Amino acid sequence: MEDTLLALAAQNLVSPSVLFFGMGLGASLGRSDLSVPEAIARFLSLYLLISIGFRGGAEVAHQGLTPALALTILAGVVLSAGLPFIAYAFLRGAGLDHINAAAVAGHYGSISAVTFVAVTGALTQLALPYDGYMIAVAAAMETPAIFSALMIARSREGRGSGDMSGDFLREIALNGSIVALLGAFAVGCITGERGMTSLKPFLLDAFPGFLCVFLLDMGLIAGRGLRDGWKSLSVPVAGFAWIMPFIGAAFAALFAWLIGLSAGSTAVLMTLGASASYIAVPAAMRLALPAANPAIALTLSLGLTFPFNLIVGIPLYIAAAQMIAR
Amino acid sequence: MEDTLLALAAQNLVSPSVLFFGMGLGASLGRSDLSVPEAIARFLSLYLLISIGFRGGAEVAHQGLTPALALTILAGVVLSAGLPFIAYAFLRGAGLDHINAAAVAGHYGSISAVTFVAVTGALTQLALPYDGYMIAVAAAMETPAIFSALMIARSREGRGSGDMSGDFLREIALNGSIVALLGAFAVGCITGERGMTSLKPFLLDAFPGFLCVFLLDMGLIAGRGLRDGWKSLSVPVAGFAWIMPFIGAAFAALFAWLIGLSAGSTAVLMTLGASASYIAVPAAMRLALPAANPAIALTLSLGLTFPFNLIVGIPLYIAAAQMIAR
Amino acid sequence: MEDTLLALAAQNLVSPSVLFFGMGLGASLGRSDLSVPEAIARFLSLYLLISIGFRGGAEVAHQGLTPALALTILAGVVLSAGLPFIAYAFLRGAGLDHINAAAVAGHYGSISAVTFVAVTGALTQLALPYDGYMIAVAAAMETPAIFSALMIARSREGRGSGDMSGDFLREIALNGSIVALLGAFAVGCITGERGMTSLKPFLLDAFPGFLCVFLLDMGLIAGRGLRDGWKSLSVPVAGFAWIMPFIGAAFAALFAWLIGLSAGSTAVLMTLGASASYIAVPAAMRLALPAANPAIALTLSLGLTFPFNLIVGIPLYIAAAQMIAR
Amino acid sequence: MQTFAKKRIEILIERALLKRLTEKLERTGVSGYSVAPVVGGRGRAGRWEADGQVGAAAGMFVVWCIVDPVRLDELLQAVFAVVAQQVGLVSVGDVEVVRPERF
Amino acid sequence: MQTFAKKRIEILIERALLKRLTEKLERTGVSGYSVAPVVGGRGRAGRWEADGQVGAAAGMFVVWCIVDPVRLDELLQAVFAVVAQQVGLVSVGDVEVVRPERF
Amino acid sequence: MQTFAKKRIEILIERALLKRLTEKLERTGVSGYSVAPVVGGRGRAGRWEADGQVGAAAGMFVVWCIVDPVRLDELLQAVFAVVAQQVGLVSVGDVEVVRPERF
Ligand SMILES: Nc1ncnc2c1ncn2[C@@H]1O[C@H](COP(=O)(O)O)[C@@H](O)[C@H]1O
Ligand SMILES: Nc1ncnc2c1ncn2[C@@H]1O[C@H](COP(=O)(O)O)[C@@H](O)[C@H]1O
Ligand SMILES: Nc1ncnc2c1ncn2[C@@H]1O[C@H](COP(=O)(O)O)[C@@H](O)[C@H]1O
Ligand code: NA
Ligand code: NA
Ligand code: NA
Repeated sequence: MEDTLLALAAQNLVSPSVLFFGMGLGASLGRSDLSVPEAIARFLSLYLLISIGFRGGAEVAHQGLTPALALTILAGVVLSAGLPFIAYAFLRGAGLDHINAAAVAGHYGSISAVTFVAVTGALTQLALPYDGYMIAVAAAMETPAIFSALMIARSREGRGSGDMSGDFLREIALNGSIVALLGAFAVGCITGERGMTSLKPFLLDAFPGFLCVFLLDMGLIAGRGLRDGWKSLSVPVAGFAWIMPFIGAAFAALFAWLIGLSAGSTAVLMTLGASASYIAVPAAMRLALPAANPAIALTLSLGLTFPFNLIVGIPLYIAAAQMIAR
Repeated sequence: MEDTLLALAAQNLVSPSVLFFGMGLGASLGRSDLSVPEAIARFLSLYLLISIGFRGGAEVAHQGLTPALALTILAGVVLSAGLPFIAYAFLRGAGLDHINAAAVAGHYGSISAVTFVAVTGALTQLALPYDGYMIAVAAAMETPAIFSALMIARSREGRGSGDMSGDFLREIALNGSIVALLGAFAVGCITGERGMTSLKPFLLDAFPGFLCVFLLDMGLIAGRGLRDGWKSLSVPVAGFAWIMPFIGAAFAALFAWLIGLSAGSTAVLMTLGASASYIAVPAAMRLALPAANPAIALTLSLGLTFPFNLIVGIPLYIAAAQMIAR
Repeated sequence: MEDTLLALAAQNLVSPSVLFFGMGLGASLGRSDLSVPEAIARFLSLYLLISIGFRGGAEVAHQGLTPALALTILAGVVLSAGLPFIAYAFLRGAGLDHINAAAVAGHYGSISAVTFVAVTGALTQLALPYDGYMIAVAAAMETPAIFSALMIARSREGRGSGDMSGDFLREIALNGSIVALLGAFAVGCITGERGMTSLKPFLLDAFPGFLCVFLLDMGLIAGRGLRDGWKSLSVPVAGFAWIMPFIGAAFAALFAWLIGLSAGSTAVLMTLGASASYIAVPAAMRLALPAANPAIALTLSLGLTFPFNLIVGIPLYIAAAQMIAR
Repeated sequence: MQTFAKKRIEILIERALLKRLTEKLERTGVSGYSVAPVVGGRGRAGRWEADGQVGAAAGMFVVWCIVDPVRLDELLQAVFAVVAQQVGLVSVGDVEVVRPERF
Repeated sequence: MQTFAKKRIEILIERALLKRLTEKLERTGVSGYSVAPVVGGRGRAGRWEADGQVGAAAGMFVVWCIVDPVRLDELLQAVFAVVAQQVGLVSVGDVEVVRPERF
Repeated sequence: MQTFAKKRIEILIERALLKRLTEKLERTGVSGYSVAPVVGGRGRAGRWEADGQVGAAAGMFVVWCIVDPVRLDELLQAVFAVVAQQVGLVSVGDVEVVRPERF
């Protein structure tokens, strides 16, 4: 058991995608001019969402829906909405100011799609099955955290500090990454096996390659963030980025146990709880909490929490999930 | 027969590419901020042209040229040059002004490469063979319509309204999409089997995936067009977008019958006749007929005719082709 | 022997990638508006470097390192540093002015990654093995030529003409293309077989396709260069572009023979010696020798030497290597 | 050619706020505006680059708008209603146009 | 530093017409011009965005040209010969340059 | 709204030199600058286009910087230290801003 755990951690550490992330990080910290054009980075992100969504949908078309789906989505929503309150309390204790603490808290309630990919990849390698509908759970966890962050922000400064107009709600609900993920999920559900056959070379076989380029880019961005952003971080706030994942994973484990999820799905839910958004939430926070400094949240979520989950967290969550799952 | 027809229509409707088009359309009508970067969209369009052209060429290298080739190309040119006159008469009857009617008519004489892909995909699924050189026919049909549109426009307003300088002719003949299509066709002809082996994973296997992303983008653009453009359309003009395809297909069927094409090639020629350009012709019309409103033609061809052909038209043309072909 | 040589030349001439280069060249000389978006071109170049580097690394993981590695890298560095002096003497003799001769000379000491790909492709087709670490040799040959060019430039004009600050050295050493190549090489070394399995569809199978699009783009750029740049070239200077490759290849052959490289590796080293940079060196020259006209070097290296090596040079170098190698 | 004096307002704005700004401009009834990409820069919040960015929060644009001088003040008010809190650098220059009826 | 007064002409133009405009500029003998992308905007013909566009008709550019004031009128004539019928927003501003011999 | 007169410096610069220029600007202590892409143009060195380019030498950018008039000269000196030898078109225009404390 422990052996597998260590072996998995070691193997994750030297997986091509983690190494490409490290290469980007190193290049960026060393001030190399290596870069991925913006249009390509946006395409890679769209590609990953479509691939993840489609595969989840095709999986559901194959497995059918289990009754646990509704409960798991509910658990996801509660986690996403609840974790920001805990994160906020932690961050305030660590000395971060009200508005920045609220903004960062929003990021940690939401999820990271690439971390989701990493855990499912590890599970596949270990031959631990998980439910295809977990991608729908991931989608459901994207936004509730945003509203919690706004509620926290308003609790103190009144109506002014958080815009919650109907326009804002529509923008949140229809933001491109959610539409791409759920749209591709729906296409996968509808076309099932047949769709998978025709799209497999592009969406499945080429996926690890595209993922490596995307992670190279994430490494470059994270390095840039760390280079400029570490000055605005105190040690306790930086510590948050490595402790909060365990808190999120623990609550997720509790819910998973209550629902009775399989070991694989438990590990996925834990990883979702432990991961932090760096694509969808930042935009919402700029709109709603413009006074917050976006560099703080990005440095924490992409520069610290993301690699931590990839290398240390995921093997731990999987090990824990195997012990917890009934 | 009818069963196959309906089944094909149903299957087309739930093919991943049509669903991705629908997803883009929905996202755009719902004002989501989902988007495909311009550089990616241009690359996808280049990729599709190269893939289509290369496969056509490799097919010709394999099958050899049949004597019908010259006749079929001639038929294509006559269709492309002739259909605009019919389209113009229709549109004038529907109340569109002279210059816009001429510009739209030019779009409907020309062809849509993605509609071509859709019909060949359906034929492959039905195991109905068609001639590889049909891609050369498609290329030949791209431009004659442009000149007809200019002649129509000039017929009334004299020399001023349509620029036909040598420069303009060169720009039309060497426009990027024709060069990419014919160039790749030539490479396919020359390298044949050997080229196909090395390029298959990229140009063939990944094709359905790239096509889905392209159609997602087309859906987004079509939705934007419909959102802004439907106000400038009267009901009769909108009706044109769904009736003109049948007129184009009928004339194409006649020519195919006269030449004695196979059922598959007949279906392809009908689809080419029925489809309308939304990539090559708009640029030519901006240069030659600047007074025309480009939004009208784009809304009709991409927003109405394109999905109509994909879902309703192609199954009908195939069914008709099977009855017609000798 | 001669037959194989001619057959290889003929086959190279009609390989899809050379044909796509020709198609781009033709389109560009004919003033077609065909173009590849800048973001895509930059991505393709990144992709090629990652793919080449990773495959080299995976090869080394598989074969292990031979003792000749250190010697071969040393030979590469000497070639890269030495050839510019010969090139400079040649160019001055051909009538080019001091500063432009120095800049062009720098390009010819360095190497072209795509020419490297072409020779390894031809070797694979001929079933002639070469060492995986040759990619590391290629990387080592990228920069020494830059410093030789600066030394040549300074020799006459004193300190002013070539900036050699620490910043400049860092920029050269960490330029994006070297980081991508060596980073991917390291990832390939570390992940070996396992990494190759997951990345094969993207980095290996799709490679010929991406290469074709890249070469189409290179053809477009080369055509643009030739169209605008040929006026600034005299006949002797243009002749340099076709004679210098033989000089570079000859010196490389000598070193290869001294080290005792296999026929395959000899052919690779000769091709590296014969090829000229058109990605990494131009940027360094703009920084260090701003008075040089960049169009001259680009027209020579991309417009003349690159296609020459692809079509004529590589078959000759392989034939010679087979005779030379012990 | 006879030319007429107009004002050119230029606004630097984050991607996340672009839509709000342009909708605001439309509501004030300007005759038109244009948007161009910005790929990097430095301000009080430090340095940034567009390269490699994926989020809808990343990136900036420059929006400019040629208007009649009499409408300038009204437009500035509208613009500052959107950019007040966030980054948004607003500057105004003088230009001459040939076809004054367009603005 | 001593500076010299020049004119800066700025032209918004559709992709389809860009080549004609720049060739026209070259024929008038300007010392140079630059082209930058525009990614969206709104005018009499409605709103548009570059994102996702594929056709050679889609997209706009802004072309600008710094010239000596004495050449302004001639250049405006040339520009309007190309943009008269189509979209093409032309505006002129004042700038100072340090190396006047370039223009 | 009350506005305040500032200067807008605009510099056309090659990709290879961009980093040097922005670092120089930062060292002079400007409050900020912005960078936008240029996709083509023509000058003494002939015509160029960004499309399809891959090298780190290919491409140009326009960098602009809004500064207080009193700092103009110092800034121009700094800029010309970088662009003197290479291409680098520098021009200065007048703008008005609303929040003068930012510059
Ligand atoms: N003085 C300036 N001149 C030009 N652009 C500026 C200036 N100050 C700030 N900017 C731009 O505005 C953005 C945001 O500025 P700030 O809100 O000060 O961080 C910067 O990233 C720059 O792109
Ligand atoms: N007043 C304006 N200020 C800035 N840009 C404008 C203005 N009016 C029009 N434009 C730009 O010019 C394009 C064409 O305008 P129009 O021909 O009026 O549709 C628009 O899409 C805008 O990008
Ligand atoms: N008069 C001008 N107006 C605007 N841009 C110019 C002008 N002259 C040169 N440029 C730009 O500066 C670049 C380099 O100019 P040059 O150094 O003269 O080749 C050109 O490619 C243009 O993009
Ligand atoms: Na979370
Ligand atoms: Na047609
Ligand atoms: Na060399």
